[in-house]
Amino acid sequence: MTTPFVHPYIPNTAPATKAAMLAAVGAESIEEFYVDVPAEIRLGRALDLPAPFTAEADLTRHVEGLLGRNTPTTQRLSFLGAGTYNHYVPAVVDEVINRSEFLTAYAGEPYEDHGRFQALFQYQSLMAELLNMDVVNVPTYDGFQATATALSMAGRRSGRSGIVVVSDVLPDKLSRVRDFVSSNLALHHVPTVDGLADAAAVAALVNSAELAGDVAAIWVETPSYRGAVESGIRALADIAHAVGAVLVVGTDPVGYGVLTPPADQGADIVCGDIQSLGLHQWYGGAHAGFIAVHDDPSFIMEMPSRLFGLESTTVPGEYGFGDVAWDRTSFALREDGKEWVGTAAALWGIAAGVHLALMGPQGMAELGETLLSRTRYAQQQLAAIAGIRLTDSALHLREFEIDVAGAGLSAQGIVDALRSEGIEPGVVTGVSTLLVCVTELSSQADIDRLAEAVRALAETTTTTASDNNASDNTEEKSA
Amino acid sequence: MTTPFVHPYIPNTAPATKAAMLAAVGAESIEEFYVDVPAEIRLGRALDLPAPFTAEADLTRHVEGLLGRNTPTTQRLSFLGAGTYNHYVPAVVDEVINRSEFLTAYAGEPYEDHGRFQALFQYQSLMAELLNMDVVNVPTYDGFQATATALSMAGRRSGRSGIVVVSDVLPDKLSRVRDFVSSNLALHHVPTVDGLADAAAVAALVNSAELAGDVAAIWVETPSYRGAVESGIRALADIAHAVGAVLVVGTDPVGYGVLTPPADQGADIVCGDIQSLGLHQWYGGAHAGFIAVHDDPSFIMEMPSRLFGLESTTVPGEYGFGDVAWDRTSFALREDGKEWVGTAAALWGIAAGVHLALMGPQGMAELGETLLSRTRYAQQQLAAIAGIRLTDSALHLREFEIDVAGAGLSAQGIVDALRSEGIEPGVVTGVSTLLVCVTELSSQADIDRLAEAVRALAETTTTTASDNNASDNTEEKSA
Amino acid sequence: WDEPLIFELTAPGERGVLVSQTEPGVRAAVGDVLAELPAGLRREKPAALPEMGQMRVLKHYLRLSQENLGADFNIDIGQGTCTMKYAPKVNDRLINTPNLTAMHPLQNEDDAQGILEIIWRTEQMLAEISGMHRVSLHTSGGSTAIWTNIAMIRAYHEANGEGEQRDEVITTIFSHPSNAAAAKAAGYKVVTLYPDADGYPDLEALRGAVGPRTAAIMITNPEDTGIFNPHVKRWVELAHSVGALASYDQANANGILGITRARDAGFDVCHFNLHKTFGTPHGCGGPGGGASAVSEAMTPFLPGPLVDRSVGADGVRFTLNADLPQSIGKVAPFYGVIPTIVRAYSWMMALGAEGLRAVAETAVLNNNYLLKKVLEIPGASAPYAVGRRRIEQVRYSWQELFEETGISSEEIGIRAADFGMHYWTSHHPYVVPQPFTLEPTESYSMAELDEYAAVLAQIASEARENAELVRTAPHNQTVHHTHHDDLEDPARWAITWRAYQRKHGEALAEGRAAARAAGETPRADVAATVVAADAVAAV
Amino acid sequence: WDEPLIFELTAPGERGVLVSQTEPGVRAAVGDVLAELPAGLRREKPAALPEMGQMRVLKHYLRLSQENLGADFNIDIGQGTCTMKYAPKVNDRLINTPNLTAMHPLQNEDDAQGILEIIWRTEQMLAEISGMHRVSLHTSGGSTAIWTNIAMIRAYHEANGEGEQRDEVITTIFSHPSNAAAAKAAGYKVVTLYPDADGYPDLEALRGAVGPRTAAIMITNPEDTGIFNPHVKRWVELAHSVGALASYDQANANGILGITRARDAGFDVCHFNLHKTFGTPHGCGGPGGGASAVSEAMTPFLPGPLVDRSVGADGVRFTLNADLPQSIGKVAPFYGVIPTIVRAYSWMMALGAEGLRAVAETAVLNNNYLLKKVLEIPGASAPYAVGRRRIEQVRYSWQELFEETGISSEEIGIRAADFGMHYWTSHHPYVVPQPFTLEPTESYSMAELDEYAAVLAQIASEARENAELVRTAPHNQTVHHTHHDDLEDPARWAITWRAYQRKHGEALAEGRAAARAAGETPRADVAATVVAADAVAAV
Repeated sequence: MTTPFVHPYIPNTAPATKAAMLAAVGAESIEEFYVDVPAEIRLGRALDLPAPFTAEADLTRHVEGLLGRNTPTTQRLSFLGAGTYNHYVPAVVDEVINRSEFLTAYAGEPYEDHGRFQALFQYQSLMAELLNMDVVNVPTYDGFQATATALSMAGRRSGRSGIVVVSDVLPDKLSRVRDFVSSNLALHHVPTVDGLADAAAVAALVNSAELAGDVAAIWVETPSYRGAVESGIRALADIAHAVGAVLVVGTDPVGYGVLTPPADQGADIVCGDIQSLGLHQWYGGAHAGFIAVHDDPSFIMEMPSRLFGLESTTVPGEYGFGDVAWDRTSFALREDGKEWVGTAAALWGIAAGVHLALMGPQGMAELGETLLSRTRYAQQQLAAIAGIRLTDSALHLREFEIDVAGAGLSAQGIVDALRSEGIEPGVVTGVSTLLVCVTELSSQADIDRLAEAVRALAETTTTTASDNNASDNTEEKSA
Repeated sequence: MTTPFVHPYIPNTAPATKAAMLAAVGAESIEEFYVDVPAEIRLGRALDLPAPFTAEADLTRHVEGLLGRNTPTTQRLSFLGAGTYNHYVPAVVDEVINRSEFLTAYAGEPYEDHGRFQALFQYQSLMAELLNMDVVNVPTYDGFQATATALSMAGRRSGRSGIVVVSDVLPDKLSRVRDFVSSNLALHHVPTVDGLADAAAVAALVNSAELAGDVAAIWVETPSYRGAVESGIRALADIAHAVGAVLVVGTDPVGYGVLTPPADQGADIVCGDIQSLGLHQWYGGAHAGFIAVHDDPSFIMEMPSRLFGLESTTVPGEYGFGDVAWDRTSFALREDGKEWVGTAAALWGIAAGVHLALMGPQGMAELGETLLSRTRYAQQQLAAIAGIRLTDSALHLREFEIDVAGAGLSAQGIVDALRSEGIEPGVVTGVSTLLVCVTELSSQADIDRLAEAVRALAETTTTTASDNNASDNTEEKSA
Repeated sequence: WDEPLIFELTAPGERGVLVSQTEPGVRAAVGDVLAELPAGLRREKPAALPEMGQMRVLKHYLRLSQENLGADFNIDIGQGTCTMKYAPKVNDRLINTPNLTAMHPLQNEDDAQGILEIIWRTEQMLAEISGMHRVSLHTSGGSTAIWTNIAMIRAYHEANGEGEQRDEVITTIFSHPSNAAAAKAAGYKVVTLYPDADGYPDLEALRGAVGPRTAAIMITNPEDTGIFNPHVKRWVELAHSVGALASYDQANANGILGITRARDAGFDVCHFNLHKTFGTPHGCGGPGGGASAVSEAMTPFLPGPLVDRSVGADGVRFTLNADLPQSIGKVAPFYGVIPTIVRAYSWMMALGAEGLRAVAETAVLNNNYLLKKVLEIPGASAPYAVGRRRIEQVRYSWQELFEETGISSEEIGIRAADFGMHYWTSHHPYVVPQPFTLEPTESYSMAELDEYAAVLAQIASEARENAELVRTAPHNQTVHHTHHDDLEDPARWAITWRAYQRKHGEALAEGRAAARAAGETPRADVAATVVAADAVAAV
Repeated sequence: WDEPLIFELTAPGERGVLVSQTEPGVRAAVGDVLAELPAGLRREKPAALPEMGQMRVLKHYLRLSQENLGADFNIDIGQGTCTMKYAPKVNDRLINTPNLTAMHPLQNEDDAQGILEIIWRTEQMLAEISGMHRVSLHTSGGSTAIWTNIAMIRAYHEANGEGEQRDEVITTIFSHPSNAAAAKAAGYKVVTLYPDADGYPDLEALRGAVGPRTAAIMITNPEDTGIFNPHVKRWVELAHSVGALASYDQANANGILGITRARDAGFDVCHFNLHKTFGTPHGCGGPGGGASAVSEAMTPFLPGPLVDRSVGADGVRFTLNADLPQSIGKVAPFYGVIPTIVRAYSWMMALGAEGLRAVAETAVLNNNYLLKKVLEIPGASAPYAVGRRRIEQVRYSWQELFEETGISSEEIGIRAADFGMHYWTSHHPYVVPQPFTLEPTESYSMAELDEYAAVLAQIASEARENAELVRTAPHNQTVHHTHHDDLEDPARWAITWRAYQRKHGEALAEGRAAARAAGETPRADVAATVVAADAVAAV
């Protein structure tokens, strides 16, 4: 271009300013600043990028056009979960985290960023009330990381390497944990029975010759990958504690308005994701991890994340905030800190704090009850369809798995068929198994609609199947 | 309901609080506060209103469901104008006016609401630069009101009752003005010639026996109802001033990055709407009116709106703000003030100020040029279709009228036919005339698409018509 | 923040936003449109708008926003008669969708069924709340709704051939000033009645005022004093008895929702402020939203078009009806302030009948609770109707304190802002001496009401013990005490920056030079040495 | 504002938001789900969350927001290495659409073509910018992207049977600490090299450190000093010569966009921080967005799934490919921080190649301009590479001023906040004594850079003339000087409000009682007599 490139995001592209600044530093051209970048690695051409939309109106039209090719769950009846959940986000939550002051702040000091410190201290404190534990971290990246770190903490603290995995874990989460701990820890799996931990088998393994004395932690997930709420946490904690190990519970905090927090059942570290507490689905792009422990330095000093604490100031009665035990962190000690700390997910923590403050004890209790009720209702409606059964008999919160083989259907066949009706019925977990998720946003009418659609499909299939003496391959029938 | 009604919007519905407050004031029940409301006018039953959605999630689903029945212009190719225009609104504008501090403030003093006073003073000042005038009001409701008030000001100031209307005025605007001024002023219309004012006829009327000595103002609209830019403002001003009348120019400020402001051509009062300066279309629900005058007390003291002024403070060099000439207003003097002042459209004024600050002189110039170019291009493309002609030869900004009779089409027929293709081609102004609007958001491709669609329709019609020797009734063909 | 005027931030060549450019194909077709402009139409000098990068414009306005005190921040009960209540954030989010912002008012009705239904439903609910027959939402503020009501009354009398005869409108001094002002603007002579000794609207005074020249009575009830006129039905009957109409200003309706209705007292027209009673934000002074509600007899005069609902073979459909031969015509562009209307609809739908009644009851509970708290402050009083309850607000007086200390209500208000509180005296004229009007609405908690009352008590105590502290306020605000005289003198007032530069440019330059000489850094220079003490946000 | 902790605002019975309730039909079908909970699973005591009306929750957090200093408000160049640039508001608005917020990650790919295309396009652009073969956007911060890179390196060596042998990672002291920390967390021994006397990375030191045990070098360039390693290609070659890989921390890439690329210097893996270089907001410390870019040889180890583009009969289609046998597996849920990715995409599309180069060039211009301004302040210096230009930032030192006045860099930072400026010392360890690191990026105007430098000059002058003023800062902030010792003692630290009440409840009660006795109103009481002076927003 012959006209100078001036851009609204780069004020000093204004030609007069640029010239004045060059003159001020005594440089002929920008090129002088790059003398240390040798020619052999200079690009020497313009980057090969698409033509930009420098006018904001044009950019908006372009991006909105792309996003318009999405069809979100507001236009589908969605029963998808498996890690990301469609809970209601109160408007006040979005209002607060979209405030420029919070959205664009970063790493200010406890003085000019008093508000950030207080908001995150409050997040820690509100989560702590929900979980009945005294220590919660500033959020780490996501529940996967939180769990991987929680297990690593158990390993570092004990000097042991054995982790006994007693629940059905979300496969992606397990993948993440496995890679993260691979240098230091070994995972030992104990299969579940009817959806829940097999305490006897766990006890046997923990005390087996193979593992005796080297168990760092027993790892429970509740709700499990399939939504089962673990009822044996106390027993598992006792097994762990008996051998000097700890109990790590990975969980979703959404149910603790009505369910007993793991800490009350003997858990030592509780960890998980807060996406359910005030974050939109964002195509799976809005997660944050929490780690909660008791007020015990042997745990706290193993935590890599920042921990904000309340402190006094020179004014009596005034609250100040700051970092607790800074010397744990990689910011203080580089590789001698615990794992590392970096930009993670603070804003989502503020969101979760606002959400909990809005919900209050009664809101969280009502939410828990609604989730339990709607889950049970959906289980009833689907299991009432001939040939469809639940894959376990445990108590479920929000998610459960159905097996549709008895109805002559495949899981993928159901998904493909219902899609044409605008329904996403769930996540395929096997040839004939489907993971169904309901939240407080799944009304009775929504659930009935799902059940009716599945029933109609099952009946058509059964009819066709009996007509044809056909096999259980239903995919061809589910256009 | 047997459970107490507690609502998030009404904190003191919390039963314990309510009881404590009643006790504090010594009241048995709320009913005691209503002793002055006699039984004869008490409602005595619950209001008959739809069942509410007290849960925010349910409310959201309900309202989003209703709004989902709209199909906005982002999903149509729209050439609709006639008072509300589809200009681009920069994101920063929306960000600023959605700040809680601005959105929820009202009538604070110049101290705690310093920001509001400064933002509106700046709006006045930015508009003043665009218009080259020294005084602009805090926005009134809309351009209709601004014009009605501007004419009333001319009447009050002169003690005369005649208004000479020399342009084509948007019919709705004329309706509003006519009713508003009916107690005090009489409107006299001089038909336009080729879209513009007929200066000779105006001069004749102004000096006629009927009106001589009683003309308060000549009223010009530019761009006119049909988008014509008035080129004779200077001559009209001279005619007005020669008889002691003033020239009132109703306008849209969007073009003054490149067009000469009316004040430079002799206008005394310039007024209009700022919807084009940073406000969305909002189904016609986001308008605000401006009135600009020179720094002449004889005009200023006739303005009913608030006028914010810059003043000194006890700190040298510091800027304070306050109301100029408060005693003009109905707040100060009730019916002895000028018209009235009330809640009008301040937030839209802040929006327009941010918009002008972002655009700067170069942005407004580029916008003006783009509008003139695209308008001319659209005129060319449409007028090139056989049988379609422009209804005048004036310079047009943004809007122009076409007559489609020659192509055997009706205006409504075009609208109905193009609608099935997702195009809103314009506003029907007569049996065969259509008012077409283009903005900077109407790309060349968009205009070409419109022209192609009209051309195809015209050709089909002509073919059919010649086949059938048919009449000019095209509606049946435009399914 | 010590934020300069935006004009002082200009940096030549910077751009805030770039504009969509004309395509080469268009340029080729149309040529140089600027060069071809008719003589005199091409602007000679660019508009002297500031030139700034986008972030700096944003930063400027964000800093200004922090120097402002919205209802979301303070205990906003000090602007009595204005019903500063909670405007729910969910409603702001609901309206900020392309399904509203990108709707053009002249789109085919089929594309607008959602918004038309919301308008219709909102009108229906307001009709039920007022008892009226039909509602128009076209106006964008309360005062213009009042205007619309008097314009309809004028049209009614004209239609009956009494337009000339009826040239007077009667109002009361504690009705909102816009009733008097709008009647005057509509060409009427205004008769203002004063209350009886007890502060109640004076029925006898009305009896003396009405007559064949009366076009209408236009009154607020409860009045700005918070007192409900127990004889309101008699008032209306008296107006009707002489052929006049009765117009009800329901700006103060918040305390009587579901308790009593305008039509139940016989009114012919009334209005609501959607931005007051119905929980929409006030936007620094608009846009609000007005609702004009009318009896069946007045319906033909409503401004148009009206939204009609019909049930046909294809189901329910909403249409715009502009065929209104007796209509007063347009009162505003199109169909009203859509963002306000949708917010008000959502607010009502979040509450329902039970909720609206809880709004009213809690508002009066809060008001009477606050009344008790304020009366406990020595020097404060609530003139009129002593010992009686009030509805939605109370007009108080600091007259005793003023007599004792010389501190005026206005000075107390400025000092209140030092505590992060907004406080307003009252509408003029000050019939109640040293007035202030508090309206706690239903939105504030008991703890917040206690806090506000405690601030007033603190200031009253300061007035006695350290009057100078109050008199020299503000002490903790963005800006210091302003010199208001500047703004009453045409030679000195400056309504725009260009006028200021013209009138005060020399003094401005001198002041800056003096400051610079004194080692200070004037505002228009780099703001570096201005310490944050001068730059705090509003509170 | 003197805003209490949220727990102190509780009012029993108030509600902030109501929850969608179970329908009667559901209740009838499922019975009392709570009563039927298995033994021990029903929570006995409600969670001790606060009970508050909605407006009060909102007000609380809005007030807190005003006590925070975002990049949108200050001249945010004091957090060197963190690239605090303008995050355009248009991008925030573009992402806040149901078309993104309401997308579930396991929806059918046909319903997600828009977001998949944006992910793919963003990856492609970053590949071009880095010269790399393929990019993963799965991580949500820079440090975890660094982790992902070392995890891939580990997987690469394991795949080649050298996993056991290669147990060392080499980094430099002026590379970001997360390189050392992530390597350690991945099981490596960390070797840290120091610069040569001139501050340049020491090639000879590297030559002495590499060997058969070396798994990788992990370095930042330009380093946190702002110095670009002119021998970077030699470094990479040296690593490769012993079979090690080279990992490039491009957190500081902002000044070299379009100038030089990671792959051009031979690196095998690199990462970008989308929230630094690519203009997305920092969110009080995340979520950000990491991009891990790899050479073709490293591509099999990328985390999955990958977004692939195919052209079929039906046109272009984007799909998720999880069939990656050598992949390190998941590094995070699903596909990355979507709001960050879409913002970064929009940012790049607003600028294009020419714009990105202007970003880099203007950033270095600003940096060298500021360097000159700072060096004019007596007491400030820029150690190393004296007289040479820097790229994106400079690590400065107040050592001279400290020796003269005893005022430390940390104290200067606290005082800077009094001027509404954020200022950060530097990463530990303080190799440069009394360090501070300024990174002006391309976002700030010349006038703003002047203003920031003037504040530093002012504080340096205060340090000489009135050191006590600086030492006792803050003077104009939301909060006063804090007692940090509380937070290092396990007996006293309080990481949550419940812990604070348990450990300090008695002292808290005593302090309040004392304050009350002294006529003050403690924070947890009605805040009425707390004057606004204690309650100002952050600046």
